[in-house]
Amino acid sequence: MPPIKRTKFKLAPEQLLEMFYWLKLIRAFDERLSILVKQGKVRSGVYTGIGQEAIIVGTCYGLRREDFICPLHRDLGSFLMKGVEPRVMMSQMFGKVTGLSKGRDSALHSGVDELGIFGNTSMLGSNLPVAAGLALTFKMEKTDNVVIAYFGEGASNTGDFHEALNFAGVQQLPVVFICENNQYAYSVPSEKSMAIDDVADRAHGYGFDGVAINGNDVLAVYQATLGALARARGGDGPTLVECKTYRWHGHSEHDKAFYRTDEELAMWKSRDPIPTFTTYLRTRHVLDDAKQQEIEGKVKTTIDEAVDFAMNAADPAPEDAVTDLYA
Amino acid sequence: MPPIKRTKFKLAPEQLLEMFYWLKLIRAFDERLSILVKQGKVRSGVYTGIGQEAIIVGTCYGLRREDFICPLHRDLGSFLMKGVEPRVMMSQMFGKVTGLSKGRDSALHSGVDELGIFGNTSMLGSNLPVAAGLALTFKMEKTDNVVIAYFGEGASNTGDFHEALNFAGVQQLPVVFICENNQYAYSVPSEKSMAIDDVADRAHGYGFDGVAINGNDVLAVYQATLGALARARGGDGPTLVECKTYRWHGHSEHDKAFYRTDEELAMWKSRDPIPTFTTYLRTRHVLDDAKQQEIEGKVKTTIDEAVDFAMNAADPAPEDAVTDLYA
Amino acid sequence: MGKELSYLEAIREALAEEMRRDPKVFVLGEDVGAYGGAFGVTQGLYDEFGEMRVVDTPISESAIVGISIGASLRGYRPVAEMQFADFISCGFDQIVNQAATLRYRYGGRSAVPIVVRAPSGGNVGGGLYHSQNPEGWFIHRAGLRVVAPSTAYDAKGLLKAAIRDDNPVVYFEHKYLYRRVKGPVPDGDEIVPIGVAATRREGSDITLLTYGAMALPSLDAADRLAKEGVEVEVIDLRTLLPYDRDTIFRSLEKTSRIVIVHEDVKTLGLGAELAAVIAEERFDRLDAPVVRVTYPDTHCPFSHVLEAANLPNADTIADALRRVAAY
Amino acid sequence: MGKELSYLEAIREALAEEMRRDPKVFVLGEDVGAYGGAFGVTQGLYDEFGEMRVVDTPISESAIVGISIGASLRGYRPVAEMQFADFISCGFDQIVNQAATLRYRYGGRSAVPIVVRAPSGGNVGGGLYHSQNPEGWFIHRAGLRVVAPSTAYDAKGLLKAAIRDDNPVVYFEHKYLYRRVKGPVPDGDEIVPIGVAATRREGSDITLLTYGAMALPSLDAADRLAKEGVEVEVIDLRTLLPYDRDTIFRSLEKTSRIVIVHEDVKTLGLGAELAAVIAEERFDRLDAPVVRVTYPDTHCPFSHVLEAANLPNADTIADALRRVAAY
Ligand SMILES: Cc1ncc(C[n+]2csc(CCOP(=O)(O)OP(=O)(O)O)c2C)c(N)n1
Ligand SMILES: Cc1ncc(C[n+]2csc(CCOP(=O)(O)OP(=O)(O)O)c2C)c(N)n1
Ligand SMILES: [Mg+2]
Ligand SMILES: [Mg+2]
Repeated sequence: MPPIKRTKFKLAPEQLLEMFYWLKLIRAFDERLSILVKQGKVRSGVYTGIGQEAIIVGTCYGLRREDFICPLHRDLGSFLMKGVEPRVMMSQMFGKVTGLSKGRDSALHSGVDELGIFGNTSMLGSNLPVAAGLALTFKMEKTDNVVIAYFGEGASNTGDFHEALNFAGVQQLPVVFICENNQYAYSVPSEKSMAIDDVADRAHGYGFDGVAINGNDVLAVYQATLGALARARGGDGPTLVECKTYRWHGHSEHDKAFYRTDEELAMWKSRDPIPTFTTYLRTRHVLDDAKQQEIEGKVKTTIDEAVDFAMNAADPAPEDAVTDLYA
Repeated sequence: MPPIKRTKFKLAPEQLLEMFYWLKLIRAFDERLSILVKQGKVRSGVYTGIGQEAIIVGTCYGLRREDFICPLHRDLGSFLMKGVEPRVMMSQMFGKVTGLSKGRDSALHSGVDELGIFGNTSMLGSNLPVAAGLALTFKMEKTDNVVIAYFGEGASNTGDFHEALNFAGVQQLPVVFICENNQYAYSVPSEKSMAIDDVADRAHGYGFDGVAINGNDVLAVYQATLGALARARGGDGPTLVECKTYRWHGHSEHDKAFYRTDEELAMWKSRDPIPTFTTYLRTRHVLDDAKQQEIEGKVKTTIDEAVDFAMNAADPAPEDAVTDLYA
Repeated sequence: MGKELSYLEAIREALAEEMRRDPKVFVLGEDVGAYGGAFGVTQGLYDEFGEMRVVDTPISESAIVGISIGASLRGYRPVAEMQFADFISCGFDQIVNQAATLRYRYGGRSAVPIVVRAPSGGNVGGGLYHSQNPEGWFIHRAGLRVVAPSTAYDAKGLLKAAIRDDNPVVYFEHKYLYRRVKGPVPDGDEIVPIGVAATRREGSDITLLTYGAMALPSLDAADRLAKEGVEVEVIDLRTLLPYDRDTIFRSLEKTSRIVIVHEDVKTLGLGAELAAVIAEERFDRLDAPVVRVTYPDTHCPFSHVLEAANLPNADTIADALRRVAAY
Repeated sequence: MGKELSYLEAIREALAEEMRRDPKVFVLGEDVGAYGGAFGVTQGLYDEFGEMRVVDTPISESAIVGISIGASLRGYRPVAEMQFADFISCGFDQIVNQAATLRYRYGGRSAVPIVVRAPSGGNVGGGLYHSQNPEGWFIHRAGLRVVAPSTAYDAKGLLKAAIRDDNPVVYFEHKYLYRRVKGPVPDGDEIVPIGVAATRREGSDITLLTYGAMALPSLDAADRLAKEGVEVEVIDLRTLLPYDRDTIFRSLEKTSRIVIVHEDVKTLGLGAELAAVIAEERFDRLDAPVVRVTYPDTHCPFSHVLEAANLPNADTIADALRRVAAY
């Protein structure tokens, strides 16, 4: 595997604080969802990305509105960063008319073309050919927009993964493939679903580079993504960036995750991306108590408001069960 | 890519002559088919492996009856080596009752469980998961039987390829994957369908070794396969052996193959596996004029007899269009 | 026969008993191992039978089916689990082309005794990709058998029959019934034969044909109609391919009226075939139109309001029965 | 309108004209580039439009469809070619789950204007995997449109309509008709609207519903019946989803008798739905059973004897018409 491209970057304090805000907001969004499930208020399957936030923040932070993302089920945060209002996203989880699906589905199953967000089906891996198709149009137009496509290490075992990455390699498409390797696909540890350590190695079978990085370090993710984005925007084709991480919760909120040890979880909790980044900001005097309180306050207000909005929003009308099927 | 395993082997003169016979027989079988198509006598799609015979002979020669093969469309010769009589195989091409399919289909679309031959559908790549399933049973039984699964470089871009090789890697299955890389998938040259030079490289994404070898050298193929077979029989899992080769005819007998140059074809004809091996045998005094004539005579008789048999065999009865569907 | 099991436990018991009876029976799928499956169906099997007979697979539906087919050719009887029936679309080719056609193309010389278990159906808030009823696609494919039990008794008995059947069987188990339905189950070697419907309620005025979860509201509706003086004969088809013509036609002799209820969509749901066959072969026996009560031609929405709007229920079924009774 | 084109040329002309009209239209598939497609349908397009609008793909049906979907979300109108309709099973999930549901799950805010061209049908000696008529699976999926032209005129006009339609359209072009059928074609912007059947022959005694290659023997049979004094109205459905209820019901008003002819198998072929709808909604208009003349419930065998035994033809259709006339 080639060494990680060390792209130089400089982020202004406000930018670092913005990243901090996103980390906090995304964490809070998922944590609230988890509570809402336990309260029986959200009935959707909820697959939190708690513990994995650095990946979303690090990969989405450098994106333009025109760039497209193709998220996976743990990536609701990427919808927010790409411009979906928290109240809309929360409505989506409640199945209300104010959600992206107008109640037809929940979670990631809806997108916004104008914001560059593709909303996938549940079929793992099936977002990747779509990502290639989006990227193909950017190549056709000779723009320097890009597509970021996310997938779990488990999904990297699907046929669609292979067909999509191969096509992207052949066509040198402007797409960055982000593997969120959280060690498990539902209950199955990655060593029982692939005989390799790094999903990044698969990139070489498609003629482009793959790198494995610390997915819990938001700046490392940002840096690796920057390099991959630069390559893609410059017409040099795809990159696979594998972010090693861990999900704190079960596969879904209904999964007790007996298949892993408390020690393993504790070890990974000690690598929580948020405190790490907080310390980084504090030692550099970008963040102080006041700023942190202000940001945490804003996060709380935003989430509270989103939940209120969603809970008070209307259910769809029964008649709409059969509309919006055909254009 | 790791170096080709240099497995030592010694073949007795009779064995070398057997290999020579198979090369000749398989070539003659396909050449006759080609003529029969032009005469309008065979109406099946005919995809000859002319020019690629060293792969089949080199890979099948070391097999036991219990071992399984999962051939691709150019591998009718492997049916013969695994024990299907030429007259039965020829009947298969004519769609006669005496063929493996009893007229239901032609070519590779039928198998013989007792001979360890799997007959695939047309869907490229779809034999590879089946190969993994066969190999899984050998592993379950702790026998040292193996499966050999063939695919073209074009088929290595299918989802089934990926899912099958990944599973074989995870389970360390006794299977040898043979890529017949003849540079083209129908009209599409491999550089337009994959951004890598060697399909063998894909093996590393599945946790096992891949080697690329000269597919027109029957002894090189035999040697590489021996190494892979030994590994598989010893419980050390799969190997991908990529055999570089070239098909002389068009994709099918109806394809004029305008997409390639005369020079390219001439270059590859100069690497014809049969004369190369003939010279080898002659310089080692394994083969002389008399032996060669004897073998060529036997080949001709066998093919003539097979064609006679097939042409005189009965068509299936119309009623059988709907039988044999359910057990 | 004092023992009562839930529908889900009945499936599990069938698996365990068949695995004890026949060492060639094994299960494979995602999370079926130590975890016991997404719904817990395979719980305990891993402990009893070990990892070579309870095989956790990567996320590779096509390979899961293909591997099953390969193993079946060596005399094994694999039971593959799709985590949700919705994902069967990812293994579609292996089922409809590889499994369904093998015996035919082999001229009757082999068979594919696999079972594909597919947890199907809505009314569980699963949304578009966790609620599907894909049975229609498989009923439309010759060479397969399709079953869909509605009671614990049939869940067990039909699964045993499916495992022992020499043909590929797609076994639809309805998620709504898993824990909501309980009842006695067959003992020992007793099976529920494939191809035989069950008359759940006798009646002389209308024949109601249904299967799966719709058996419940259908029986409710029949009870209501009884209070209104209309006796509805409720036939639970249990096997969808081949469906039980004799039982249907025999009932029609009595009633001369047919209502069909299913959760699959209307257009080319099984009801279409039943109605067509009846209109074709028993035209003169019909005193009223054959009425279908089905899911509308749309997808299964997440919002409970929308989902409820789409699902047939005792009210809509009773209405249809009244209309037919009054015709 | 002096120009006559073959069915195949008509398809090609539709592609070329639409590509000239709208720069967002492009084609993709295996061998569609310089080679011009397995059947020559895309010949000339590569020279005129170049490799970015006539995209040769790897052998990756699932990706071909997924890429098309991705491109369509950015306003493109991809026309994907399956080399044979049979291989559509390998791209099944992307069609039935990704494409068919996107608009619904997006709450109507987006659309998937793709066309999947699928060369279908038998009577060409193709055997099990080069002769299939898979339209039934797609008619069974809400969110798709399905068309199947039988004349050069419709081949061109329906393809133009399909390309301009904002919904995913599966376009079945019958291989038997490619060079056997010739005729005038629409000019310029004229299209054949989706959802409208064509009455090929007027008649007052029996309504015959058909589509695709079966239109030919159906018209022959109608001619024969005319000589016997029975006037058959032959309706070519052209669009299978949504089929043209109005035209069907209007004809039924006249004839009170229906015969349905298709090459797809009987069980859950489109005829089932048509028969069911008629029996449900026009029960009292029927003077005879709705009779289906279809492929039997089996696969398409290679042997011409077997294939001929399975295909409906003018004799079997005429027999059915006579039976219905005499009822
Ligand atoms: C094709 C398909 N098969 C199975 C599933 C069921 N499923 C949902 S998530 C999941 C595990 C995914 O693992 P991974 O890709 O590593 O992502 P993670 O959940 O770990 O983030 C499974 C098996 C699915 N959604 N799609
Ligand atoms: C899934 C699938 N897609 C397309 C085809 C049509 N097809 C038959 S052979 C072929 C080319 C195969 O190329 P390769 O795998 O390299 O094998 P080769 O013919 O070169 O030996 C194609 C596209 C097919 N049989 N199956
Ligand atoms: Mg994971
Ligand atoms: Mg090739």
